[in-house]
Amino acid sequence: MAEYFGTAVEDIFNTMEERFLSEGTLDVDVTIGYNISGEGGGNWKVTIKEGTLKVEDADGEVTDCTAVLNANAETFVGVTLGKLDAGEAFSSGNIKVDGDLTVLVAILPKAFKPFKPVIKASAIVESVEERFLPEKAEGVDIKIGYDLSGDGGGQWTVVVKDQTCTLKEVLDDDCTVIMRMEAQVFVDLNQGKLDGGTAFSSGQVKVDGDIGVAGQSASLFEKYVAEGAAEEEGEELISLKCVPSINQRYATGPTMGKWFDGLKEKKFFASKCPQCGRTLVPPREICAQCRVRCNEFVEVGPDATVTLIDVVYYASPDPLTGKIRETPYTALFMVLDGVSRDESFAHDLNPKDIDRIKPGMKVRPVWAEKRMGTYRDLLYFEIAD
Amino acid sequence: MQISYEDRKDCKVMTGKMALPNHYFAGRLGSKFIIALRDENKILGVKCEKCDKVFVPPREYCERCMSKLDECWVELSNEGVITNYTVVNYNDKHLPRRAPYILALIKVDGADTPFPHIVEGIDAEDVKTGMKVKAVFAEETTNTIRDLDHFEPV
Amino acid sequence: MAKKNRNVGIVGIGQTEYSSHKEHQNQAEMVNEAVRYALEDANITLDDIDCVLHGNMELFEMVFQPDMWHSLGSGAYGKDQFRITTGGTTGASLVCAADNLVASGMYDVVMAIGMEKLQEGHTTGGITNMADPLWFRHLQTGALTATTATMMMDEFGEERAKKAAMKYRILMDKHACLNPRAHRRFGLEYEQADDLMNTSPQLVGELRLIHMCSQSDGACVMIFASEKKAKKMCKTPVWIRDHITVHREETFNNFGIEMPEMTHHYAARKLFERNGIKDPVEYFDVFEMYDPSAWWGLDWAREFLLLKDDEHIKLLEDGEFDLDGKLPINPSGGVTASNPIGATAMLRPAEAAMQLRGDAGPQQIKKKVKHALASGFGGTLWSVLMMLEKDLDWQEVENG
Amino acid sequence: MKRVAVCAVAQHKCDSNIWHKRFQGMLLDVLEDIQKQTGMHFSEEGGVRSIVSASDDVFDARTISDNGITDVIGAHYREEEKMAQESLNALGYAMSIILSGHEDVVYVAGHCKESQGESRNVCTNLSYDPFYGRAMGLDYTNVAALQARAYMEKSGLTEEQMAKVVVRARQWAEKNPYANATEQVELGDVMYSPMLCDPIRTMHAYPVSDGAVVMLLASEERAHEFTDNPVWLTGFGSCMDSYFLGDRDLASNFALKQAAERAYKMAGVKDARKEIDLVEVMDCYAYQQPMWLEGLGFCGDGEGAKFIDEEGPAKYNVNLSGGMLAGNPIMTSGLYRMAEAVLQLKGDAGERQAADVNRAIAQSTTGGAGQFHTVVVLEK
Repeated sequence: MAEYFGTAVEDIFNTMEERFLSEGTLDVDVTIGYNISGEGGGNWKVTIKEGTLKVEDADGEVTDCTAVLNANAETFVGVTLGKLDAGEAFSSGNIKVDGDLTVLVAILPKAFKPFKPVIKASAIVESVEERFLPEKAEGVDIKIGYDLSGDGGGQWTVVVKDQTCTLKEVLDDDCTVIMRMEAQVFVDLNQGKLDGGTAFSSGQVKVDGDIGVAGQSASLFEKYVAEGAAEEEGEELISLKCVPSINQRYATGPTMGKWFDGLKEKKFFASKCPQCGRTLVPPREICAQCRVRCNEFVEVGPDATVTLIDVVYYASPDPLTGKIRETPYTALFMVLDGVSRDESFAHDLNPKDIDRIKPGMKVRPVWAEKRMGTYRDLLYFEIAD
Repeated sequence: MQISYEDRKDCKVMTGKMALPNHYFAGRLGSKFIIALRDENKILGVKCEKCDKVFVPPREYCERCMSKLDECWVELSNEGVITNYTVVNYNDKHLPRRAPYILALIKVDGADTPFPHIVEGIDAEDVKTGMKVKAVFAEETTNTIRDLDHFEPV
Repeated sequence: MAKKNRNVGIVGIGQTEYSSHKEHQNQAEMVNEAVRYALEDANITLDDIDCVLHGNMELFEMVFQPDMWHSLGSGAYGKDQFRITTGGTTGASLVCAADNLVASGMYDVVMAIGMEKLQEGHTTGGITNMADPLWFRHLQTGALTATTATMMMDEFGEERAKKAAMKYRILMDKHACLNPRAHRRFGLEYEQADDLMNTSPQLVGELRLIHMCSQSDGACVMIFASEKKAKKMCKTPVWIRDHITVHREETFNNFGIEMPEMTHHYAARKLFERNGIKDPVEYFDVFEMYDPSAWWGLDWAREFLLLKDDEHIKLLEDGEFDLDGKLPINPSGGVTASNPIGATAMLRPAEAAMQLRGDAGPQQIKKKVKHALASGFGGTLWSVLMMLEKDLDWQEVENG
Repeated sequence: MKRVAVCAVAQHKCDSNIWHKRFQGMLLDVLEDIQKQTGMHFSEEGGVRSIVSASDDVFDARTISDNGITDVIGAHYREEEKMAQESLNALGYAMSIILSGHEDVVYVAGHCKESQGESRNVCTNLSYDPFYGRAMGLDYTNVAALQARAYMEKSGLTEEQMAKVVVRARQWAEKNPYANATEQVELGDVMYSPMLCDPIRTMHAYPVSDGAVVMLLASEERAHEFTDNPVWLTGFGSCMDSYFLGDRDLASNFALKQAAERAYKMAGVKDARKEIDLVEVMDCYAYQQPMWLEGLGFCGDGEGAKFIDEEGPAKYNVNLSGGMLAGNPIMTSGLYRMAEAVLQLKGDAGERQAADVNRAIAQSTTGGAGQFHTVVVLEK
């Protein structure tokens, strides 16, 4: 099976089950399509619905999902292992996404534990010759037998003699010691996840022959590091995550105070410049052009004419809650009835009008039921047909 | 209609919050200093050969002669002397202890510069400049200088 | 405007690499790295510096008065110091401030530091906090808008506008690939344009991920000296001829029926008027423009160079903005390649000055570079525009 | 060296809770005040084209907070640069804009609302590095307390002398329409007020304050267009001390002495005691008044305590505005000091007017325990 950075594309999908974080996806209902081209690639469809996960092999190209990711095998594995910069792969088009980008950026990190490269027992044993430490094997003349069952298992003999080490693909019967165990137990022992003593005493490891040699054999080899795993950094670099937070009391002053009073009565108040007649929405204390205080208020709108439309496909997660605004949504730039010619106002559009809205159309405000004189009183604008 | 300024009836106050997530990095020198506190319960300083001074906490360059300091580490004693102190008598969200607590400048033996830390195990009235204190290290790490939890009288 | 009191030369430039992986340095150490490079470049020591300028955008790193802590790296100990911040234009404002301070005679040698360590903060959250907390902050989600893209597609047709914006972006990437300090270097080819136009993820309208500026960490430091000292210190000082800053009112409310004159256009008109520059495209040999996105970069070329209709697009299409064109834009790769926000607006005059000195590196323009234009952008369409010269041939000033 | 004129100043009354105005509202009030005084305008030909603002994003809780005030300081289609530092530094920079010949007229505007954030100590704690300073909860109050002890041990400053400083500040504040804390206190009230951060008592600390100050500067040639009673800015100097508290002798006044030396040199002042008629110092805490006066050269090292007993502050017209102890915001105190000095030199200080004031200085500080100082010299 083709491997990139020591990991096959398949390993990533096979470990999705054990890496799944259901508590992170209780309010999620998405389907993600993966079309991975190149050697070792394939098509998968992943469904995450209220804390449950379903990973299916798809025979052909996967299309109708919340988001579909297309990439070649090497880029996909490289980005998943963190060996390639996701931002660059995205920007340069090596990874293409159809549909809702925010699913990948915000939901996936919460749905899965980061992928750790799958370490196979066979990979550990087959690398004994490179990891052999001759200086540690002075006067050592032993044959170590491995009989590992299960996925990635197999039978081998490691011959250590005259400070040399050779690996045989077969289990000799005249070994100094033979160790029999599940392949995964052998991996956990080697990676330090499982303590030798407990593994032996709990019967997970059976040793035939010289038990002393079994314990001592580990010191003859350098620690195995999975090729895909991020290399151990030279030195530990300390960092501190925190959220400095300062509560604020924002004054509205009379001008913005009048604006919020207006919202409570479903009205838009603009401050009017006594010198140039410009109407400012939301109202401001001063006309920036004439540098003159604007005490006078006029009621404007409520309807407006759309001048420009921004359809927003990507909303960055809220820095504190991580919540993402449902996309796509539309921001409207509009001229409220009765305002001066160069003053525009901006607010959201009712999502149901997203396909019909065009510059030049008339729109009207939609108000919240209960209004308290805050920004929440004005929900959005909709087409006034 | 006009705004009224005198009776301020149109004026309101909207509560809000300014808060953003931050992820600070101590840098190579800072990490070595904090790891020494955390893992070996040791206080390290850096020495400027030219000025013949040992600085705590460590910094990459000597401010006076701009020579690089990141190779000459010095292991310092866990005991030192209070060179200055105050008794913090107010409470606030950023303070490490409830009031009243003692914030002091402590020069550990072997260092030329004191650094600020907390003194416990003594009443505020009895603290005096010049007192000998020793370091008490924290159980839980916080990745900051508070891996040294506080100083207490010797 | 009164005559300049004395001339000011750029004698030292120092830049760190721009990346988003500076876990090995804290903020003061990153500043110090750029300070050391600048002192080396100017071939002087900290003792020669009279005054230090510091600038960044506090809420990205959430440090109050960071110049106090950064004095560990900025070398401000025992010196005069100012801290000037104007949002995105901070770097350019620092250069203008340094020019004013040295020209005034109050200081002979001034060092300006622009820095940002976005990795330690939250960029989008920081930018969203720019808006008024009572109203606009609840509408805004970061600084992304496609109004310029929409207006350009209306004016020049969708196809031509989208192709031009993508050609501009790929041109910037080609320049960035020559710049060893640039943060993002994709190695894009013009053949990829059509594909990228449709596949690069859509952010807002036709503003796509590929068009957007990056988020980088890094610091840029420049050293300025009075004419007499500059000539003694450095073989090729770069002279600051003139600069102008134009701000706009608090709100983005200029999308009504009549659009007001763009601040960039106003700045260019005023600056060129008072310096007798008739045709900027002819006069300048390089333009380092603060282009936060490919759309804005292309649109603003028309504003800054006082062009009309589609002249700016023709210049792009005819390759006049390339390194060997009539007026190369952003040999450094521009803001889409590196964007350490506090330093970004200083990168522009810094890279322009290196072009004038002839030591800009692989991205050095081949033909003679005597006159440079550099711009800064920030706030609600704020603009800083400055003119740099290779020779002191525009104004005789006795007490240099 | 050409000269720069301060044509006029306008101060907003300081108060501990200006809840009924945005900071834009405060700035608009003082803009109208100074427009009335000087006929100042913003036209492209001959009007104000360059503005230096002074504020801080953390206290304003807003990124690029000078973007919020662009309209009310007249910066629409004009040049504006923000001094994100103590406001007195904005004076030095504005001075350079005029002396460099870049512009002839500069409008300086500083504001700060300490009551908007939940606590000013939380804000100043953010000035420290996250791993050593912030983790120890350092802020400008408890760090000042460390300096107070160091200075008291060096100069022998007593509780009673500190109380005298506060009582005197309140006496002068009562005559200052712009001061915040004006109710009179006795020595005993101060000496037995609860301990805030030993040895600083609650009455030793300046009250939480909101405020704004604006000034109009002009070149020597054009000052007459705006005033017939200009005050001349003749000296400016500032200086930075070390960041780590341990690297400094907290009672040494290292930075203030250097800043004062440079400002005096530029203004041609040889001996402060003989040549300066009025002093405005930024005394955030009572111990700082005698200490800063030592740094400025009005008494010898360690003699600040004696100086208080010898009525030194009265002799040299120190803080006739009531000073920082009467309550000004942290980022704008420098401009409040400047404003008093300008009014005194113009002879417009009303009840507080001192006799024949020809040369005055204003001092301000920022950073923990006076890490950074700024001094400005003004003359009639």
